[in-house]
Amino acid sequence: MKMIIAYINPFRLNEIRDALREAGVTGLSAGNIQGFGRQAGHTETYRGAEYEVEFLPKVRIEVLVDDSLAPTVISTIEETARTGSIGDGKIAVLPLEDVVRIRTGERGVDAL
Amino acid sequence: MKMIIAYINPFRLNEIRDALREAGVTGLSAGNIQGFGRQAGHTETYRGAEYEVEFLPKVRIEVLVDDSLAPTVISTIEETARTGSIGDGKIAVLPLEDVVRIRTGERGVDAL
Amino acid sequence: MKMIIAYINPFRLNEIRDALREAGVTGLSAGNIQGFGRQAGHTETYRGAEYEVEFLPKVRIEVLVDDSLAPTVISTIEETARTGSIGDGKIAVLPLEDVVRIRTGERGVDAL
Amino acid sequence: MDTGHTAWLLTCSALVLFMTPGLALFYGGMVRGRNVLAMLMKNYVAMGVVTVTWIVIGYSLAFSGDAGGLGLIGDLEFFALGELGFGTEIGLDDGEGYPDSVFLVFQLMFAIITPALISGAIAERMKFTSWVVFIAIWSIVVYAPMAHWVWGGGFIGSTDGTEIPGVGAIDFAGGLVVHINAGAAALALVLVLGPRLGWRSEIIRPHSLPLTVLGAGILWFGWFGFNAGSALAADGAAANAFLTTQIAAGVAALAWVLSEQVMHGRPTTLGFASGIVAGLVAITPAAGFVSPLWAGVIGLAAGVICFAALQLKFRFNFDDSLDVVAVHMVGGIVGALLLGLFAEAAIGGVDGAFFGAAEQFLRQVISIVIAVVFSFVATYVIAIIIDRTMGLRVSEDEERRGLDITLHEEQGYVLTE
Amino acid sequence: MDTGHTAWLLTCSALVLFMTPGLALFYGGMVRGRNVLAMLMKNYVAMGVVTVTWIVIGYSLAFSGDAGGLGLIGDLEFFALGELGFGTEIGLDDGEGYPDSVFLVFQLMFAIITPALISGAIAERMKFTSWVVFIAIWSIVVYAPMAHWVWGGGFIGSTDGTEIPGVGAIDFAGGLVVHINAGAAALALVLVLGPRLGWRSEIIRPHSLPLTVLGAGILWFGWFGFNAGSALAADGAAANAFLTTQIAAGVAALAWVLSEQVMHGRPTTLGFASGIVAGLVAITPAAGFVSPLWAGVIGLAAGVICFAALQLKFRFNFDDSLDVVAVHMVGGIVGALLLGLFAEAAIGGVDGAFFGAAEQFLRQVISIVIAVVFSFVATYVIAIIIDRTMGLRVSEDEERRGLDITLHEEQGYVLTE
Amino acid sequence: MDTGHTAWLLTCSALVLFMTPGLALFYGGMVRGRNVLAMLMKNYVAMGVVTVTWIVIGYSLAFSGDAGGLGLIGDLEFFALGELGFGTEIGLDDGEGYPDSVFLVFQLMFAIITPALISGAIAERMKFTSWVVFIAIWSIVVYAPMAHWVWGGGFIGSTDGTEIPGVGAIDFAGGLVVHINAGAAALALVLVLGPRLGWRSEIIRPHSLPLTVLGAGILWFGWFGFNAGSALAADGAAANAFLTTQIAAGVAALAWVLSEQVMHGRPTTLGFASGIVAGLVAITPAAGFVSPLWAGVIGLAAGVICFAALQLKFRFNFDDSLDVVAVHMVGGIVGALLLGLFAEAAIGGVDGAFFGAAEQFLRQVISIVIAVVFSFVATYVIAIIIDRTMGLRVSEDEERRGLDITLHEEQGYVLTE
Ligand SMILES: Nc1ncnc2c1ncn2[C@@H]1O[C@H](COP(=O)(O)OP(=O)(O)O)[C@@H](O)[C@H]1O
Ligand SMILES: Nc1ncnc2c1ncn2[C@@H]1O[C@H](COP(=O)(O)OP(=O)(O)O)[C@@H](O)[C@H]1O
Ligand SMILES: Nc1ncnc2c1ncn2[C@@H]1O[C@H](COP(=O)(O)OP(=O)(O)O)[C@@H](O)[C@H]1O
Repeated sequence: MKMIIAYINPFRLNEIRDALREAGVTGLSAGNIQGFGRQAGHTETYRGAEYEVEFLPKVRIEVLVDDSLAPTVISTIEETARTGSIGDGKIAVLPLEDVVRIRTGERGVDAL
Repeated sequence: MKMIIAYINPFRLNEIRDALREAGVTGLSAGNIQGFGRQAGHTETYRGAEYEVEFLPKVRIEVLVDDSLAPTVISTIEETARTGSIGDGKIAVLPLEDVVRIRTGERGVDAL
Repeated sequence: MKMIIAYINPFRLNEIRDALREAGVTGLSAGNIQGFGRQAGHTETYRGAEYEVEFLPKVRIEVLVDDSLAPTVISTIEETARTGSIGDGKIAVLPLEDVVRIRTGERGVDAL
Repeated sequence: MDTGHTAWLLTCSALVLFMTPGLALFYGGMVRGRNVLAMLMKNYVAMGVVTVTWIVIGYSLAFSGDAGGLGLIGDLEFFALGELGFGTEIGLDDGEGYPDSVFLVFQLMFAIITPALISGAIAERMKFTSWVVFIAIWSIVVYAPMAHWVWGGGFIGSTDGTEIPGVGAIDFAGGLVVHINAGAAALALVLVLGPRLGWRSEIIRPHSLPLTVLGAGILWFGWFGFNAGSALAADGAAANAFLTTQIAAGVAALAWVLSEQVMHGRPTTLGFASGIVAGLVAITPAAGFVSPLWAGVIGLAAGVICFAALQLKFRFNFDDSLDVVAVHMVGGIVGALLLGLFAEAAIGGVDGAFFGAAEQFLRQVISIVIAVVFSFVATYVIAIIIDRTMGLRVSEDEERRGLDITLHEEQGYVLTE
Repeated sequence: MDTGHTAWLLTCSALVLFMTPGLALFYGGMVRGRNVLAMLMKNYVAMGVVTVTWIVIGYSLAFSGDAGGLGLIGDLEFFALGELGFGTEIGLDDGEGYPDSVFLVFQLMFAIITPALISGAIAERMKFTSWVVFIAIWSIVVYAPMAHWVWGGGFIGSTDGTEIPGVGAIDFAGGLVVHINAGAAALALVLVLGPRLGWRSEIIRPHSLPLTVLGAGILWFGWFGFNAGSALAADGAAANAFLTTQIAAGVAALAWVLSEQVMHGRPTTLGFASGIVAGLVAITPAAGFVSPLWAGVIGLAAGVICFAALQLKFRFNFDDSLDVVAVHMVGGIVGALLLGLFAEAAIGGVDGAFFGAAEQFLRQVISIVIAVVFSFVATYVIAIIIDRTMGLRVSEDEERRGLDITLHEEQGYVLTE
Repeated sequence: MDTGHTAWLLTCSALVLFMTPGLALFYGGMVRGRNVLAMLMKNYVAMGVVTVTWIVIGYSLAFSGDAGGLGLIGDLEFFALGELGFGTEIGLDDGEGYPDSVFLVFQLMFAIITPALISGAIAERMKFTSWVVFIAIWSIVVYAPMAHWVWGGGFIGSTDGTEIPGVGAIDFAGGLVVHINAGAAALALVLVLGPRLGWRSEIIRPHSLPLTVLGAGILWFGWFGFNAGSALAADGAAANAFLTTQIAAGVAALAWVLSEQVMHGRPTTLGFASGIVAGLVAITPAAGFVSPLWAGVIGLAAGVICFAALQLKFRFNFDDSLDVVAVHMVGGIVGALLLGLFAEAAIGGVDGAFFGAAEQFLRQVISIVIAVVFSFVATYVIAIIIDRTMGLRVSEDEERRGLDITLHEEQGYVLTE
């Protein structure tokens, strides 16, 4: 099993969720993060003092999947999140040893 | 060592923390996420426009533990987080290669 | 490749980002979390009712790096985040199987 | 007609209306984020519901001539404003220096905020529809009679002229009618409703104290209309009421945070805001009857005693969520009692015990007992009836998910989109 | 000079000024968090821009003597306040019971809030500089003439005395001049501007309803100045306008949430706040002309009809983001029409159709048509010109990143530092 | 007694009280989220502390008869309100068209907000207890004498009648007494206190500009009470002050954002809000003395000069956190000086240099120098004494964790529970 993490632009979240659902994913978790990368930040000005704010608002999504579904999930995110401009974000794939569904106690692939 | 991640209902957080402490866990980190899963979202209505909001507020906790403690942590979370209704959440177990305590520079199990 | 996660004090974030950039890291993601650990929380009092709030505001940063850069990243975070007092936080190192840059579709080390 | 009086009372009416949004914020900031809109809504809706009940019947029950001279209730001469409703201008009668409709609307604002005050006690768990029904009934069955008794020629405010022996209590701007009334009703309602899930076991914290603090500021501002407007003139009595209001609020807020410092080692912002309200409540019945420094004493007493009264709910185990009993019932009692001591004929025409008229203190005591008992019992009965019929409380699941989503299908804040 | 009238009108002027911050919050809470400051700013800037345009020329176009007796526009006697500008006190002429400068400043506050009302329609996508230019022009070219026609001796308000045949419509506090005017302008501007990215496809939610609810509370409070101040005296007419305002607002809010309950199964906080505003809008033209219970009927109609009018933008596919058309244009029309039925000479000197003067209804209809057509066409032309020259709209990238950062280099909230 | 004057001054007193909550929000929004309550509290507490000091002694020092005819300080006739304190109504003396107690309470509101203004400078690092002690002392030792000198018959406001040669400066609503006084005090206090941790090295951003913008709106609203109320009558002078206030605020806000546009390429919301306040500050001393268009010139100057003055703290390296010096001291000086040019006898009884009385400009200069020096020196001494005894500043750890938790054991926002 894999844990797939993606850092994406916030305004793509709902579409990615819909695409993943169509691809057979039954759940995901999303959180707000501040992203730093190649994409330039912005200037903020308060009473004449200018600040370079290098962090940009991004969303981090986390999907637990069976190995067999992992490639589909990755390509689905890739396609749906891509706008072609810098800052589209990254996908990371981590090994996942086990999953438990709390409600039922199911384990492993059954818990997904 | 393992990194144990759990997506739980927000109102269980304090009890889980207490239970984990009792089980010997010395630290954990918790963040707010939006969860999407089998549990149904809700409708929001603003000036006559209805929206299906599919994300639900959940809490994501992350615990770094020694292998030996991992099973206890998992079962403790399972028991404390369970309400029996859909949306109780999931636990994921990831391999953890190393841990460092910043203050002291300790590594591995000692850093926990 | 590794995913390096660090739980740090919020007021160290900007310095750590600058230090990591200097060390050759091209990106990172940061999120707000509530940390529980050895560091004591605080009391809050509302209309005479006192509450022990055991969670402290921390920042969680996540850096995807090539194996070769990992030790530098760890030691850079260690040095920049350390104040010497309890609550400086922890660094966790996880194995990372793959990375994709969404914009270009690059994979692995090239995607970093 | 006196344009100065009219200008002042119109201004005061607007100020008192503005108190209800202020109160909504004061309360809204203190609940958890998932219940903020439901809290605001329970206050705002009073501005709709009570406007209707007051115009239709409340004003008539409270302020048209006493029915049968019993001193118990108004007659129905002004039912639906009587001849003043459709088709005759209500504004031109100037018997008392200002148009009748000014008095009507000024009193309406009081009738609105009183049930809104109760909403703090039932925060985070009461059904919205039941709340609407509750305040509609309560404003007619509890508020209007009490207003009649005290201000409308009824037996509490009078010493004679009513069939029932007059109590002769005084209440400048609503210690009995507004605060003790709301506080006792809050207690009754809470006993029927029961505590919130997690009360005393979970951490239940205010979600936005800046809202609460702003609300307290608006309340202070609006309260000048409430108290100084109750002089029903732009004159020295209004000025005295204005000054005593300011002093009591300031002193009570200081007294409250000082008590906190002594008991918990820290003064809090919520404490200061609460002290403001406690002082304003306590001076309400007294504002036009006492001199400035005595107002300070009343403020001092209110700050300390209301702070101490916060413990009542823990001692007797009732979840008066935002402390309506401790602040309004207890604060109102403090003011109504001390008024019996400090009132002075040179100020407002009535002497208290300190100025030789010990019986005034007794009158105040009796009036308080009547107000507490009547309001508590009547409210309890209304609450039981609503509970048995529509149900007062949301389901456990709704309570846990929050009332904003479940009752109103809205979220208070969506800050990250 | 009458000090009571003066006191009241100064107070009302302050109240009406306060409505613009209230409106800013009302709107600001409804946009997404990344556009909150841009929304606030588009309202606040009207307090700067229109102050200047009004003092320099707007007041003169609206309220100095009619140029040529045509009933079309004021002469330029008070250009830059005329002799009153530099060096002569403007405040001492007391022809009408209060200083001239009070009337000037009271009217200025109306001139400010009217273009601010429009800003709700163009939320989240209009350039700031273009907005500034737009309201500067609009306040001179659209607002000032309309104010002249209705209130300044022009052909809509008059029945005779102008070269153009007078319409003889009545408008107590700005149904035509303020609300229909702003609403029709909003429609025109939105048609040129186009919808927001993601309109009808994405979830676009209010980011902070507590702000909106507070804004509605401030509006209600300030509206007493708007309507009761429009009596231009502290008298029975003001009192009647005050009372009708209160009743219409309360009833409309209830009617709106009841409609929601029926149509969607849930009353919402945003609905209650919207209903308040709808009621206030609808009673605005009528406040001084109808009796209290008829005001309730107007409120009822406004609540139900404005709620239904929310669907217009979906039916006809224009992104009137915060429903300026449904609330202000439709609400203003409801009030201006019903006034033609319910007005009564005993109250405000004019009878409507129900009281025997059927022609008044016709006059109201004609005035509404003129106001809608003029405002729509003139605004459309202004919008097209600005669009072709400076551009009305931000870039797609700016819209996506949010106007706060891109137009103002600021963030609304930084809650976690 | 004139009921119109009384109505107006009671209204104004309420408006000025409301400015302090407005100021609290204005400042509170500009600090980081972990210090918001501590900021609000430092403002609100002034409403408690100064109410007490003013009633007990401040009013007497400022406004009872001059002690010994020196023009330096009031006698103690009204110590604890003198005979007016306990047991005699203060409200019925109507020597000047309104009850004495109205003047007392109106002036009290000024005495409250002045030290509150200072709090912006010491944001995010000053101990609460030391702040309480500071404002208690400051309101007696610095504010009351200054008020006496300028308004209470002392040597700055008089040309003769005092032993000390009178300066003969004019100050309509508090350019010297309130703004320059607060600004110079802020500078002194900040020099003793030192800069915040991370000043000039870290990003220190406002946590909630909507709060700040709302605060500016409330300030604008309340300031009509401040300035137009200072006419102490509902008359043409009040109307003129009202109008000049409106114009100066609007123009200054525009001037500020235009300066931003030129210097940084972007107009900001915080800039607009700041410009509002700068304009209001600058017109304060002048409101009743200049005609409308000159008020526009004062507003223009204030917007540009205060914006430029923001750089002072970077140039001279003092952490005046929320720019009290740039806005209040500099803005107050702009107004007090230009008043010496533009004042006109036809408006307020005094001519400035442009109207032939060049010496008035000199008088203004002298009065400014005295105010700045006195306030700075006296405040510096008080600050040093408190620093040596109780300490002015929180510990580094407290500063880092935030003052809300460490001083008040509360959190401003708990949005996710
Ligand atoms: N090495 C990294 N570790 C963790 N997160 C990263 C890393 N690099 C980029 N990110 C995340 O991805 C986002 C986009 O990265 P960026 O370099 O700006 O653009 P792109 O992915 O198009 O090259 C960043 O804002 C950050 O959240
Ligand atoms: N495959 C997944 N990957 C990541 N998070 C998931 C996944 N499935 C569920 N979750 C998280 O767990 C929460 C509960 O899941 P849900 O399917 O609603 O109920 P249950 O766990 O009872 O089956 C979700 O809201 C989401 O946060
Ligand atoms: N076992 C753990 N799992 C996850 N997070 C942890 C763990 N232990 C500590 N943390 C995180 O590190 C932070 C600091 O830990 P703490 O024990 O207080 O101090 P120190 O790291 O100096 O020993 C905590 O607030 C928490 O966010």
